[in-house]
Amino acid sequence: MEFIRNFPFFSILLSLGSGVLTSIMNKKTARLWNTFILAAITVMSAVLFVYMLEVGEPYTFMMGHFPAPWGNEIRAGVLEAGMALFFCLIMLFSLKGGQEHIDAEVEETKVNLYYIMINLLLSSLLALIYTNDLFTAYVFVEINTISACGLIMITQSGRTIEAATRYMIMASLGSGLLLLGLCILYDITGHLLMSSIKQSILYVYAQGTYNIPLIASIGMVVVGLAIKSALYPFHTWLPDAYGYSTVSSAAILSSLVSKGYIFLLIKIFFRVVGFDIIVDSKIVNILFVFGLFGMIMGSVNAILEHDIRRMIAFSSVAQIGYIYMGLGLGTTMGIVASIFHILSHASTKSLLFVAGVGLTDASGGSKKFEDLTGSGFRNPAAGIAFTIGACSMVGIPLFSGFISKMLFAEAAVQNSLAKMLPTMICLAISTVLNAIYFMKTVIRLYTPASKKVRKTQAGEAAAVSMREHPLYHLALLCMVILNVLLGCCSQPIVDWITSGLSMFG
Amino acid sequence: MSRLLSEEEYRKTKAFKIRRWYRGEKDPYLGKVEMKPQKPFTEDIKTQKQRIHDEAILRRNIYDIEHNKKLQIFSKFYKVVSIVFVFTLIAILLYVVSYLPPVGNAANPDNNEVASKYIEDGMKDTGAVNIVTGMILDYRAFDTLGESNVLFIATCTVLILLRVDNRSKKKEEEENDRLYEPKNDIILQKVAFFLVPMIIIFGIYVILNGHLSPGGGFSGGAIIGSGLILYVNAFGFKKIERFFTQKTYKWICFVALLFYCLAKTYSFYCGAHHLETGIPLGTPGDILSSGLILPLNICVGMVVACTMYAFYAMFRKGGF
Amino acid sequence: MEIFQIVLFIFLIVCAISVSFSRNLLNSIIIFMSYSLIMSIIWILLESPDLAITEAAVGAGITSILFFVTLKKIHAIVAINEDKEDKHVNRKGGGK
Amino acid sequence: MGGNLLANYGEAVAMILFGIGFSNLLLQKNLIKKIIGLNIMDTATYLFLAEKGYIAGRVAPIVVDNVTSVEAYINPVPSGLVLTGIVVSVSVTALMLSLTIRLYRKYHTLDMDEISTMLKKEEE
Repeated sequence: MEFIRNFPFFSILLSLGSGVLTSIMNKKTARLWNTFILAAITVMSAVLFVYMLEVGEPYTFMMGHFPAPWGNEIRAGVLEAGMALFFCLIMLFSLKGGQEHIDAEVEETKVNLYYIMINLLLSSLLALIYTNDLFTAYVFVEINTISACGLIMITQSGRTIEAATRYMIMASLGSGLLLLGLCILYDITGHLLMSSIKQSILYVYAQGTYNIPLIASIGMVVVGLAIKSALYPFHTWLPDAYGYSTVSSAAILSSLVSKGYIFLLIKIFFRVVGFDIIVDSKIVNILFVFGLFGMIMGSVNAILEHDIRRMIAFSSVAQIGYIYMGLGLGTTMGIVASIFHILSHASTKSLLFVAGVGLTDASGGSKKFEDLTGSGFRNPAAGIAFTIGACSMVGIPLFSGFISKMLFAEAAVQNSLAKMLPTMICLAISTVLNAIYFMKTVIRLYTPASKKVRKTQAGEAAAVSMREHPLYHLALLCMVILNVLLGCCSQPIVDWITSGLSMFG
Repeated sequence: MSRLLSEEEYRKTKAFKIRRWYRGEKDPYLGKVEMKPQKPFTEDIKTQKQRIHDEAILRRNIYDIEHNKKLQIFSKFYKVVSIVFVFTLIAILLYVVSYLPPVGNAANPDNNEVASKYIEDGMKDTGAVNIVTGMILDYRAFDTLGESNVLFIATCTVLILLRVDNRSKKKEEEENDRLYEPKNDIILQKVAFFLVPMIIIFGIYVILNGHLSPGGGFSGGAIIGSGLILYVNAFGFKKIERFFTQKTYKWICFVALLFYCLAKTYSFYCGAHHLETGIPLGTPGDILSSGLILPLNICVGMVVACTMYAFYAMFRKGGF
Repeated sequence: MEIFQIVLFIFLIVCAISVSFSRNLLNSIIIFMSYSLIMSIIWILLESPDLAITEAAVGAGITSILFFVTLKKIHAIVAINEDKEDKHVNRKGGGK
Repeated sequence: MGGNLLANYGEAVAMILFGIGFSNLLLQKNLIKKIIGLNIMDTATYLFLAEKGYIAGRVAPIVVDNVTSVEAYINPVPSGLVLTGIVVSVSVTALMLSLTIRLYRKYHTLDMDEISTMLKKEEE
């Protein structure tokens, strides 16, 4: 066995262990150590990704001395390795982009606790990506939830604590349903390992004795994960949580945490139940409807918002609607589009959050639109980055958002008329709505501020220069490059996703 | 009733005293135990008015029917929808249950080769007599590693929320804590004096016999933790701080969890590469047997005991 | 044995419902404690002593203690606030 | 309707309890009661799992007298899963309770609706 094959295992255990190690460190060491670990795991994932592209075959890795149905297992393929690499990169950029805010907003003695949360969040995301066992997935979903809650309430204002409470209530509803679904699934198949469950489900489905429990359990798992990833009617905690927590938390939460659950859901579709049974069971249609609702309603709410951070948060609701709509199309093409949208949304949303905080800093810390007038001149780098992010969200060619919208449209065209028509209409409406609120913001950023406003702000907000915040600008640059890369070299990425999905089965 | 003793001598005996006490002729504590009459609760009229006024404003703001009509309609709608939803959920679940395989039947799909392998080879493979312990700490150890990290991260979030680092605030919290906890309760202290050692010894027994009898690291740790909580309640934080402070807690947790992670990394690595771990399994049934399970149980037990106590202390006064 | 189990199940449901409808928070916490104890007895009947001992130590023990401490803390917060308000008002009154 | 509802009365009770816990979590205004509802929901799931492991006439999976035949013991897998689950639910409970204390310290109420109304007032 080649040494590279250990890397998924190493990266999960390394981040778990470094979480424990961080508990005795002080602020500075914790930050350094966390950066080092993140970089190391990024490098490992990159090496694994290249290796997997060469080998082109997934492999399983025993966690312990006992082979498949008895012991735990993790599994790595092209898609998993790429996802891990991508998640690590996004996490690294958003942490570095918001570094100064973490130092300023988090209590001095509690900074190392913040890095514990980050480490354990990373390990749980990696475990969700790589795991081949449903119960392990449940345990790490819980770690993910609790650490996300920690990230939300780290600033300890009344708003964030309230948002964290709402989040925990919603998340525990979701995990209750998820656990019950897994229990019923265990009851009718007798396995917890994904590949073994798939075999016995095929057998059970052919026999037809337990079809009703099977469908019900799949439904519960799907609904549980949808609640956890803030699909439209369950999004009430989201705007407060993203709008008032520290900027790195908001970026990580919106671009990674909910995506981890969605990736697990895709994994369950392909590796546990089998895509044909899922499509047969009509559960995808429910997801489709809710996804369409989310696309429209999220954008409408975003237009009504007067706070830039909350506006970006509501835009997340709309984008999660897109992803679920793609899952709901019920074709492999739709899933490919959804996975591409996970990537594109993650890179764009973190860019928007980080750029947005630069703009609000240049406007005296106010997040209101009136105060943001002309801030694009005061902090030019953040202004340009925000404009790029907005263009990507709206779907202008060259940027990643355009490709994902095109993929969604392609997937819809291949579908039956009943799904194609609503998809196309909603895509069009949602794009127009997106354009309205993002372009409104961009225009405001580049409207010269009136003299009155300029006078009041002159004292607090001097123009932000690049020399003072090198790390912030570097992170912005990296995210912009990632975004453009996704937009320009989309074909190899789509090929990679398709081949990864075919390895999933 | 004839008396052997004269009246005067009889008055000196204990029997007389007991009789008198029994009949309620004299209260033995009268004049010996000081009982201060409780200060009657009086409230200044001004503060009373102020409070009522404040409350009225609060109520008006919250239950402002004119302004909150939308909210009220929404809450009614929400109630109806959720009641309907819950009843549908229960109905669906009962419907599902009626199709599930019957309970207690040995031919159910979940009693398959996985369970039978655990039972048949469990003792040979892991060395643990208690198959459940062997399963969670050896066959499915990755889950359990995740589980102890769930506990760890929950403690971290509680620390974020409730730990008080500011010195003046700490003092304030301590004073408040003193106000609302009874101090030096003789009955409680006497009972705790006997009970605490027994609870802790029982907890240690449960941990050490985790691979032989029901229980294990988690339940034993919780028992020890409750023993510590009883101790604090009886004797106060001052006494426990002589041997258990936040620093001890931090180091115990750190060492135990790190050992856990390292041991499991080693055993996973060996397992995946089909190497021998070199840890003897011993004869099943002995205390010193079953390889890594005993040390892991001890680690989990220590972490859980400290964590439970830490939860309690954090909730009460934000530090210990 | 089966009748005993059914009786316990009925207890469970009664406990769960009365938790939802009891007005007093302390009452509902105590009812929840007894719910956990009944659950641990049921687990002994279902031949899972590991679960029973854990539930008795955790559900009926630690979790309930945490609930009690929370309740106490909340009452303490109420009392402290009233204290502070009193002092505040008294000082004002003294100034006059 | 399938025919096993009466045979599975234990599971039916677990499902009803799950529903009660779920409704508490959704409908109760008081945060502490919400948390109790969460606990009821979790234990109901564990009851369901424990019922799954039970096999009539067999004993707990602790080896006695070196008897290791399958016919002697019940299924150990659900017990292990429940043990893991209990730890998770304790952690979540502790976290939620500490959130409750912080919220009460700030807003002096346990009612989520009142808190959100106050937040709206604060904004204006």
